[in-house]
Amino acid sequence: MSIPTNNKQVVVIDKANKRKYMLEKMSSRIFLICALLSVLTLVLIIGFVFYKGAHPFVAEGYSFIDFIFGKDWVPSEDKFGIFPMIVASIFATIGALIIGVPIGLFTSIFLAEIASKRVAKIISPAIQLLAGIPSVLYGVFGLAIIVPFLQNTFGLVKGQSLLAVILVLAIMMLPTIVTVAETAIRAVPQTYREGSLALGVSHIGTIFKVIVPAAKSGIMTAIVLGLGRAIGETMAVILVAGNSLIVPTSLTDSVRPLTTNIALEMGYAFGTHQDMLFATGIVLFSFILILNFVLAKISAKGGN
Amino acid sequence: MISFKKIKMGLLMLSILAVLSACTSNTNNDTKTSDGSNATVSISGSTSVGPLGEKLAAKYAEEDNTKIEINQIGSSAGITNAISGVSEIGMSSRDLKEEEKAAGLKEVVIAYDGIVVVAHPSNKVKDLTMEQIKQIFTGEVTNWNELGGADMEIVVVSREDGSGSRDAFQEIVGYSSGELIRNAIIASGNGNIKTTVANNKHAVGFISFEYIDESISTMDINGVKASPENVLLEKYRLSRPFLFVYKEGKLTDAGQRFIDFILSEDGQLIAAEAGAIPVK
Amino acid sequence: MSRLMSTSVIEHGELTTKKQSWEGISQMEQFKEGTTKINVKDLNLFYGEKQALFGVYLDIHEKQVTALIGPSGCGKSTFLRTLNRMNDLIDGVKISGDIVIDHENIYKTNDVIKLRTKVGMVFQKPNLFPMSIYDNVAYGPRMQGIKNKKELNKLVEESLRGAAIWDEVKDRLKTSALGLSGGQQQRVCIARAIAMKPDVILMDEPTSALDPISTLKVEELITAMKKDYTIVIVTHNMQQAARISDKTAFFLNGEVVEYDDTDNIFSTPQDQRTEDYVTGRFG
Amino acid sequence: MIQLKDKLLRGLLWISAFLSVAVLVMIVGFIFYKGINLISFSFIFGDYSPTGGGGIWPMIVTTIYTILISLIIATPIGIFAAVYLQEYAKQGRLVRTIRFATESLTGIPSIIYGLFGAVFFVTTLKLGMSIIAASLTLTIIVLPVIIRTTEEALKTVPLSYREGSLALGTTKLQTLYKVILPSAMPGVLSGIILSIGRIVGESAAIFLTAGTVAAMPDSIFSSARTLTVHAYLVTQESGDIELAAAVGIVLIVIILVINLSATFISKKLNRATNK
Repeated sequence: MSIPTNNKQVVVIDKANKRKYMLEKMSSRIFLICALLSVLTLVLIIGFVFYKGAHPFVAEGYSFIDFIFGKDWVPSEDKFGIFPMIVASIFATIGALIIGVPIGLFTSIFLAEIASKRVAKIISPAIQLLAGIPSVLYGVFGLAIIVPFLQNTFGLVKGQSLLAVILVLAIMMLPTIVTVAETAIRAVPQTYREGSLALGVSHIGTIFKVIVPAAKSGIMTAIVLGLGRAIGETMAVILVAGNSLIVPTSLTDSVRPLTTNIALEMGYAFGTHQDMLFATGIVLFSFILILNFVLAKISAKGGN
Repeated sequence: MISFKKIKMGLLMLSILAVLSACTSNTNNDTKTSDGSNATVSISGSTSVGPLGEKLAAKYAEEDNTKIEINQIGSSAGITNAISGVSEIGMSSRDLKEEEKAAGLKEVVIAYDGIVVVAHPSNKVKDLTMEQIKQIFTGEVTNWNELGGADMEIVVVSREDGSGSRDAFQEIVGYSSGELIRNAIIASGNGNIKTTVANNKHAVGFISFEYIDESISTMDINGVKASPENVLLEKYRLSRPFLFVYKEGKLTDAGQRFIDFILSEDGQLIAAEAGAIPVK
Repeated sequence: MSRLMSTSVIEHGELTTKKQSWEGISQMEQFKEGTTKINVKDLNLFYGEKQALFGVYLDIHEKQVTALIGPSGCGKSTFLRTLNRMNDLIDGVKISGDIVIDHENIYKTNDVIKLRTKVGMVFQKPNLFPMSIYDNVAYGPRMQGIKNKKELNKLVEESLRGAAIWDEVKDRLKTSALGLSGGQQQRVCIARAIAMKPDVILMDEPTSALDPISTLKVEELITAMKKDYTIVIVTHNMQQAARISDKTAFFLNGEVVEYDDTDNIFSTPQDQRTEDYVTGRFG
Repeated sequence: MIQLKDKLLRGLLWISAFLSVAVLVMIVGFIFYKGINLISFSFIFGDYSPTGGGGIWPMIVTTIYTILISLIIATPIGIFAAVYLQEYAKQGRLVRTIRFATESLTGIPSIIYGLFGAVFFVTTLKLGMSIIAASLTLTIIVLPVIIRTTEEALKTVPLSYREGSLALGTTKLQTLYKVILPSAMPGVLSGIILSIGRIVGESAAIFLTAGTVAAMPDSIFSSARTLTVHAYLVTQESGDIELAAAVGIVLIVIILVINLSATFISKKLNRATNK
């Protein structure tokens, strides 16, 4: 039995309603256009970056492998290898992770579980303010305080180094991780706490055995958001990284992460050099996509 | 209940405010211009030529209200913008390359500028030969004691790839970007190099004459002191032209008037005061 | 009281609609006794592939309270929402058959506004807007284009009086409607519907979220409103149906098992299934 | 043994909290310590002078310009797009892919937007290095933020409001701007406030699209420096940490004002809707 669709017999609609229907149709058109427009910007930016970025490999026969694993980046001599930068970005992000996540998580647990209401009321908004501070100021702080500090206390030849970048990125990660993780921990239902405490488990035990596991997916989101900000940071890093084109072997080597390379050279790059910077953008973009994918998988697996 | 009407009114006010402020700042400029035209000359390029350009533009603004826009983004960027038409005039602190000339760029030398090798004030080394400079920047020499200084590792500080000062410096000293020592610190901008060197006793870098001050010590080359006089006498070879480049036929008369002003007496005086070397 | 009964016998998997006595009665005669306000002929409704209403024939009489009863999930609410095309909001809903209100097939016109001004609706949970009591009741008329302050004030007062809540709210019309009690809110919802001057008011279990006292107040209001409006009410509460409705339709698995005067349905049900349900043998 | 572990962990909690607060105090303290003596009336409202000693008023005006222009373009488009995705579009796979795309767009580092803006707006569209090029780039940056927050806000509006309004014979549009949007307003506003924060803090994207002209912009087509770009260029060009810190103070004050007004507005709105 086919499902009959009732045919629209045009009935004379009185004038007032006609204007309303016209308005209705027009407004839904406008909303549709806006949605298409935002999708257009989406497609435009992703398309443009991928088009420009892939051009040298597709059209001009540069090998993507040399691009990824090449050690020399000398645009004037047509050498485009970003391996040192990829390693720099990865080391910097992992370093920042090792320092930023534990401190960030423990602080968020402190604020959510240990600190008195009054104390938390002062510290959380202050940390949220830290998240709002433009990253350039972290760079200025890094250049004026962290770099000389590393240079003098460790007797280094130069303060600009991977360690400086790690410290700056860790500091920048903190507010994002603390705010997001704190909300996740506070969202854990009170019954979980009472259940565990009722079994005679200490407050600390409850926190680490019941509450943190329960807020796992929220904490994961916090970490990945913090990571995303660290990987994408540019201006703060340029001032403290030293920007030399070597594969970092020790914490005291000066490095040039991917984002810094784009910012440093975008101003004057053109032709293949500019395309190679877009290709660097693609590598960066795929890092972020992998991160988002991991986040989606974790929070999905996290269930609640 | 915050009705949507109030929000709409708010947004409306916001946009009117923006449009108003946009045109008010326009109008007060129009009224002042003597010859009625409010042409804007967009200039972009070298971070070495930039500061001189801004000082010249500030002086020029006292008598003619053509708006001079100085964008400091590096020599090659200025040249690219001049070719692509994004800017009317490009500023370069290095000679044009063949393909840049081929793109139809005309050049005008507005001044000369010396480049000086600088080190931390506490550094005992005060004089270097051109060969020694090359060895430092290519990594053959890595310790100050090989140059008569203290037993300290050398930290090389260079400019980013698109900088005119770097190209000119490398050309005169005689090494290519590929040969630059790998762990050299790359600082974008003369100011950045100066602060890096001023805060690190191991460091050595190079800056334009305009940026010399007591926070760093300047190196002589083969016994010749780094000074405008020695450049004019061709005894100090580390120098390069400050160029204004523009595409054939793209130069507006407002742009031409600004260049004439620069090459005039007052213009060259300002260049000298800024530490550059006058053309005349 | 002649019985207009539609029996659609369903052998599962294959729908056959036995033409019932309906055809025999001429057009004129069917309107004679208590003019029919809403005439539903062979109404089928599909949520995508799943069919929810099977060949419903129903005549709802003007200025009477018609109750729709039946176990949950039997399609009575779905049927109610077809009468003011609220089901259009749901993706993938397909309708076949005819619903005629005042000689106009409501699915043949795309002037939904006119339909919904004529057929008002009150929902299970009071859904007043986060505005003042006055703005809530005046919302509909304002949207219809009535701007004149004096006219609106009169209309709001009339509607609130019509919903028997004027005395309780007349001195705080400007305060937020969300501050009222459940029963009061529901009556303001009714006032809001009345303000549109509809002919028909649909009520989807209007008292199931209310306490007994408020329920009684709403029921008295409904009986009082009978003289001005045709009311169709879906309810779980059989006593309520018995108390306030003139006609009752018993829905089961998406079809109308029996439709008759309320007294007949509750005292002498024709169909065994109606009897089992009415006597509470199955939920 | 348990007691020891507990004490150790509790100690760690206190230490990390102390560290975070210490970092906060150090950074904000450093910026105020270094920059405070430069802050003066003439510094904030004075015009810029290349020979130093000038004020930063042109930079403040440029920052305000970028905020206003980006919001005027992004807010309507963002809200209307979110309305379409939430209220009109069929919630099929297409809408879900669009949402995932906007989600990942919010994660993209702003340097890539700068890259795109520098080529697309500056050169291809011949806008040149200008405030409008930077603002358009910023619009693309904040658009996904506004769309996501508006959609979340629309989700919080109960379905019963929509049904209540439609059942009274109003059109979808009337229901939208009379009932749905007003009660979703707190969420929408928080999205806008978030975007302002991002615009003010942005430097990488603006640096490549608005150029570095340190003067009062004539119109939105002239090149100019925002506060954050100025702070960066000052550090890079002249190494003047004090000046950069002073600009930092102004930035922190602006961010503080935005955050406080945000909490104030959302409190007021929340009180208004469910009073």
